[in-house]
Amino acid sequence: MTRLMKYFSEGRTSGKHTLPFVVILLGVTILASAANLFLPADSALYVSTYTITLLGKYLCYAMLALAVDIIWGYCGILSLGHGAFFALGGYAMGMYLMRQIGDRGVYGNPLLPDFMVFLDWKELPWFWLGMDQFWFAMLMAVLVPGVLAFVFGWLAFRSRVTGVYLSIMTQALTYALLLAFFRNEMGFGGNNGLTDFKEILGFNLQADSTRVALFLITAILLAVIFVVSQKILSSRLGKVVLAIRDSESRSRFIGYRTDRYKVWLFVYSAVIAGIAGALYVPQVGIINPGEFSPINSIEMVIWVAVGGRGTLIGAVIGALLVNYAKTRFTAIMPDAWLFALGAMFVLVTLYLPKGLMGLYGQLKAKRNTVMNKEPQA
Amino acid sequence: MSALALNGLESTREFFRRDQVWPFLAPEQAQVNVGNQMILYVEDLNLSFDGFKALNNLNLYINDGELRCLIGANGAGKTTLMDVITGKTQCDSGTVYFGQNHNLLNKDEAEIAQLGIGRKFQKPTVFEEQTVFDNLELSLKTDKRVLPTLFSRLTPTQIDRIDDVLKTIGLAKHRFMLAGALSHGQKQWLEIGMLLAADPRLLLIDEPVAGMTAQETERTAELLTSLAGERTVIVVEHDMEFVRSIARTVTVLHQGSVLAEGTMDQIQSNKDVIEVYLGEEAAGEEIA
Amino acid sequence: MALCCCLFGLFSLPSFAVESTSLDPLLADLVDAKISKMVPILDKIEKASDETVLPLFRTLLNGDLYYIKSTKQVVGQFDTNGETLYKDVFTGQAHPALTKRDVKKIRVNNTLRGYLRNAIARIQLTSKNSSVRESAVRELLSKLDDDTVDILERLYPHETNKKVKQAMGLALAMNTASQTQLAVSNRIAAIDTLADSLENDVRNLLTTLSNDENPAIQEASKAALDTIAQRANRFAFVDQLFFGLSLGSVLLLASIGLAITFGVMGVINMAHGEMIMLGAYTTYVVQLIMPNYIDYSIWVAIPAAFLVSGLMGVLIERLVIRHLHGRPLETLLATFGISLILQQLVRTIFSPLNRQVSTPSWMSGSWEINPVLSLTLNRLYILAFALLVFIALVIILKKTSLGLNVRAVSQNRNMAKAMGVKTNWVDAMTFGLGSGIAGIAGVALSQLTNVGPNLGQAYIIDSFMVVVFGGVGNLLGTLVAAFTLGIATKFLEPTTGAVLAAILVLVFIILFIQKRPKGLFPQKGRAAE
Amino acid sequence: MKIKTLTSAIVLSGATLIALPSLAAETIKVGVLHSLSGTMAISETTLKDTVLMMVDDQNKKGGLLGKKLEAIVVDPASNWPLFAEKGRELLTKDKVDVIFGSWTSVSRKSVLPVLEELNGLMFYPVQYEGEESSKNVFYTGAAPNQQAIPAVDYLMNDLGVERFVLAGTDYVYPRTTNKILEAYLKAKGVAAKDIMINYTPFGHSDWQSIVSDVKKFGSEGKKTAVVSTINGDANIPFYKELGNQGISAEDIPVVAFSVGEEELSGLDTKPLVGHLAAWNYFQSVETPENEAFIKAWKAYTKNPKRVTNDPMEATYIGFKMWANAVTQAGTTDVDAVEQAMIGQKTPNLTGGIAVMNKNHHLSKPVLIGEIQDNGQFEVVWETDGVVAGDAWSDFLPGSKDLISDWTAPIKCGNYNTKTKTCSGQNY
Repeated sequence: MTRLMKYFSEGRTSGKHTLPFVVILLGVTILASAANLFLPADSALYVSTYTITLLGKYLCYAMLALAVDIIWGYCGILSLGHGAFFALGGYAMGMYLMRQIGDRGVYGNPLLPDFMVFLDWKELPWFWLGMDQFWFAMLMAVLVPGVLAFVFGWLAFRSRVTGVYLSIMTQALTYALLLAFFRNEMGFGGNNGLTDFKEILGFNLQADSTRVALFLITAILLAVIFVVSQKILSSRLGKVVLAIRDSESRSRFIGYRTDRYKVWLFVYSAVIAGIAGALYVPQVGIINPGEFSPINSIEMVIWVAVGGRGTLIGAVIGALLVNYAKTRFTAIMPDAWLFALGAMFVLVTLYLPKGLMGLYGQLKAKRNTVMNKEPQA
Repeated sequence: MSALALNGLESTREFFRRDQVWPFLAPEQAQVNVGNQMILYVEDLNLSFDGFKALNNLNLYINDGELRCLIGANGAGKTTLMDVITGKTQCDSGTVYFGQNHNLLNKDEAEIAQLGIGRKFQKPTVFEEQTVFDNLELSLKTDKRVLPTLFSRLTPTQIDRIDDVLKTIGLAKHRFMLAGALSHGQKQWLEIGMLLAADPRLLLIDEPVAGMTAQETERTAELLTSLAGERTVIVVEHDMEFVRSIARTVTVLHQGSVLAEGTMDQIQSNKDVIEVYLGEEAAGEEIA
Repeated sequence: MALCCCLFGLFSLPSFAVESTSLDPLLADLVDAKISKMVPILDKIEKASDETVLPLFRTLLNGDLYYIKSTKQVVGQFDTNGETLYKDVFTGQAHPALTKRDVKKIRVNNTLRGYLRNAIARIQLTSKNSSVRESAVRELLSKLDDDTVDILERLYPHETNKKVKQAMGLALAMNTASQTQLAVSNRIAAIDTLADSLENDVRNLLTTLSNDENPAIQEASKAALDTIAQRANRFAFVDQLFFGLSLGSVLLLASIGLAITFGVMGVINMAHGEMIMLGAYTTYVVQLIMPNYIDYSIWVAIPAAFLVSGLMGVLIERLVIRHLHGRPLETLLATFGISLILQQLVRTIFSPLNRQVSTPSWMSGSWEINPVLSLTLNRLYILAFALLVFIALVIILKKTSLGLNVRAVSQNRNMAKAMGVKTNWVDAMTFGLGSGIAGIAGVALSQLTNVGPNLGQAYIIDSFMVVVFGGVGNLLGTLVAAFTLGIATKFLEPTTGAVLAAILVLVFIILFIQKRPKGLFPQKGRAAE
Repeated sequence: MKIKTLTSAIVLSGATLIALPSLAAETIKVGVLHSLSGTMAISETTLKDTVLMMVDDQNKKGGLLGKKLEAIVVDPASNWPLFAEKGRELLTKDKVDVIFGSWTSVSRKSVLPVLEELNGLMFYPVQYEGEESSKNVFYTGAAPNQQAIPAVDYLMNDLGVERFVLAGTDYVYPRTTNKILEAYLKAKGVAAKDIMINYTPFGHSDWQSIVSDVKKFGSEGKKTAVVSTINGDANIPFYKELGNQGISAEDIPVVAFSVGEEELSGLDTKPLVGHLAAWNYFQSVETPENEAFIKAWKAYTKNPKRVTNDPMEATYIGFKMWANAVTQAGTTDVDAVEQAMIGQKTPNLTGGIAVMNKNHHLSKPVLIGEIQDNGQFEVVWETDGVVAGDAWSDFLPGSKDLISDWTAPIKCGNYNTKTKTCSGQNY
């Protein structure tokens, strides 16, 4: 029994998933990519570019789910505003891609993006400067979400805003950004956002090879982030984080500055979200304020809940399954998919508080106990 | 106008005082200065929750290495006092010094804990989702800033330390059990163990034997008495038997201030104590 | 309207014979005329008669004037509870035989309507009802052509009613002021009298006069304008304040239910918005059931909505929330799922299109305090209503046994249980109450905004902001927060624009919560932790 | 063990995706890309039904090229990136021959790159801001010069309006339209101080202060009108506020570009009688085609109260033209159909003939209607003859030199007549 109990304490078991996960993830992606590039379109095993981009999108969501899980599942901070960090990362990438269009926009203006031309703006707003440099844009993609997360977290955690209040505040944060980015004066293309991208680092975004490359990069980065996060969370810092989740005051009384731990974890998570956003945009081909909408942020939480929070693998699986289900539902029964989605949320929270991984754990537990019993009998 | 000038002058003087260096230049004194045997100074402490005076001009001095028992009826301010000492709640007025050089009132829980003040709560609070071992590992006396924690590894000495703590609290064979799965008494022990692992100068222990069996209680008594000497221990307890068994000095709190102080016998013979605290017991005896 | 047409019909009975004969040819022309050619004809008609043509003009103005295809005879169409019937506009005598097939509408457009309104006003100058006369005069201020002025000058001496006389005086003063051939002194005198009127037309006249070639006139009118401007500004401020209060009342209604479910029970009810939506749809259904009694429909809708949303609330509590006790963050997820389901439900039942909820006559229009300040009735009522609901709720919580139980459970569930409070029952009731009030809010909102599946989404975030800002578990806090935010938004809007105002308010709340993590009115003592 | 479950989890999801779509060559596939859930469902479900009705209708007539038509409906759920994804799904998995879809500009912009990459064909049935012309899209809704400009002309000439309030929701359509109108009005000699521009967020519901501002602005002597590009949901509270603050159509007429019969069916129009809307179609227009269409629609939806509106007519015309073009080209091949489309003629439901021009925009009549108390419009003014849709506005500095011409030799959506260049084509 003791062995079992020990076995299921988080932070130890989830470590066991790392290797198989990485292997499968990279295996599947490489196979899929190869199938897309080297097989003829009529072959039975051919993977259409549609599927590739779809999978690419899912992986971005998986990364995002990871980010949410790290702070919610491990540190008990329920952020309803992670969509904001995701979108900010996305916008950074979007601005870069926008600048790459150069004079190939419909108005042929070498400097200004089309939406600025027909709202007849005269020169580029300052925050668009430098965005034509890939490295700079990518720096922004992680820096902007990171800094925002730091400022917000620093304020919130130091003044000990916790639980529901924090969740609502994060929601307010993303909602405010949503409204802000809708404004055309902001210079982010308003409701239309940024779209009609042409190429990235000189590679044509519409070429299959580019898509596959993006897809692979996403997969690899996901694997890397997964491993790193796993390492962090199974270090002593990971234990402190769990401690904070389970009893923050206790952790303070044994001498941990919990607010600092929370801030840095929040920043880390936000940065991951930013990266996910940056990878997401070139693959779906558009970024617009819709990504900031609070509903999206709630959905992310749901992915994690479904997969099983407190286990990284759970977050990833949750994201993949829910989004896959969504795609299928919208195709099969468009009118009813909200029912299904809604029902899923309710049932999971009611009957699978630890998500699918939790269920899997219970089943395993049962089997083992059964096994343990039999010899005695 | 001139007044202003004077003020300005005053403040500058204040700022350039000869007899002391600027606070930001002063060296960080990690060592607790226990020059005259005193480790804790609590002076005219006041605190009120909307109207109700939880602490009322409370004065308390604890010698280095002594074992002190705090008793008092519910609402006498025992727990509140501990809250103030450990930085959980801010007091309205008064001073709390740890040694002669650490003003606890301008520090937060974490800092206070790092100074070497350990606290055990009324109802045991341990990290239920983690193993007994992890619980102890977390409470070890180490550098507790973020990055060091991230890269820290368990050193053999630390492991040994954890092991003998495990022995002292008799949970050696449960080391890989989830803390949540322990019995109530065992949790109490684990929490004490967590204090030990941090080897503090001062332990504040709130009702250690609540919900313990007789022999568990006994062992707790032994443990606490053994601790005293190298460490300072303050125990809050309702169980008079237990108090009598460990106490050297007892302080009686009543309505937020010290009512009496002395050995158990002195206390029991003390008039007003009998009135306010043992009052009903005495009455009970008479009736019996 | 129909009714008053008939009234005038009655008035005109004695002189009727004469009139209609002289009018008939004109009416015939009217029927044949193209819309652009109608004004002169109407002019003739007006000249050729007196008050008796009012019903004709009124019916035409409302677009209720038809003519019988066969006989070219004009008739008015009246809706008397439900069924339409056609009457002679003068005699009010009905033509039961006529159906939609037999008649054709006489079209009107904006220009025509504008003309008719003035014509009616001119005629009404001689009306028997003083208030009618007054409004007639005010109506005419904008179009002071010579013959109007003549009429006024004729009537002015004989006018007995004080207010009407004042209005006429104003009109004449405007006339004198604008007459360049008159002596400057008279004109200035006139201008000075104008200074204490707030009528737009007066202000416009003065603005034109303020660059009159005569410097004296310029001076006078500038001075007059200033005095007017000062008063106008004061009223403008009141106006804005009212807007703020009104927005606040909406926020209050939307969030007060949440203040209970969230504040008292600690349940983050993401489906709260949908409770509001259900209330709005209930209003719609009620109006479907009683189409001829729209004016009373609201009074039926309020309890109905309370029941519908309340029961739904109880249902949700029993089925879902009960099982998530003490896991507030998970209630959030579950209720979010529920909100999705409810939305899709109404989409499938009522279609995704917005539903028409008509405003009772007594709620539409506005209360004209003076030409620059008028408060819209529906918002006034909603403001009052919001406060009533609030008070009622406070009473329920403070005075009733339910309230006692609720407070007991919210402060110490186990103790309450031990004391024999049926916590399950209390939870259900509390949640029902909160949801029911959300439903009532829905009734109010259905009068302001569109009733569609997304109605709830629009308010959920604001509601949470209000509750958190006010301090969870504190109704007074919610009240203060709602009005603070409402007024703040409305005073920001003119300078920043609607969008930026919203953003600034949000940012403010975020920062405020950093300062006061427990909101405006936090719960104190150990119980709060 | 663990590995197995994991594999199954991922592979399973992968596999079902990879499973090849059945290529049924027997039918001609018509993709429908309209949101059935989310905020835009309100407007778009109607258009979905319209397309389905047209497909039924066509099949009753024996389909096209001897094949039946098969409608394939997906739900982009008012989520803009999803439009691109679903568009790709329709084109690559379902291999549809044509797509009818999109309502908002952003959804069109989102799916556009996909259409151009995979050389699909889409019909876009909603009035929009112009400033676009893609080889793969046919725009059957009104361009600004087919709606806004005639409306303003009507206001100035027939109603003698001298001051204008340009009120809109803050997104690209109102922004562009108002830019165009501003330029146009100034060109017509309207002073800057007589133009008031105001933007509000989506679904704005508290119109008190804005309406009262309009009231003030209108009370300064000169005849004033509001030109409203307020988007769907926000309209109802806006009109309710107008009614309550007693702004009647005679004092300050409001002419709207996105308020049709459908929007009005959501509110009580008694207080709004006389306010205006500019469209290419009104349900109230009495022509045999229109009556037939309305009859068919009510029959199809089994709801005698259902109303028709302009985007429906646009869909109708688009579908008819596509059908003709396919028969004419004898194939559904996109390039062939695209060329065959140009010059297609179809009778409007409001009389007259709609023509598809070289710039993929239609020539249509422009009608202005007054709101009636029965939720319908009554036509008070219409252009004599049809107006040719203009892809690139002549009143925007950026686009005045651009033209669109998809016939040889130019074959360009944004041909700059000054520099004689065609920039940024994706093919």
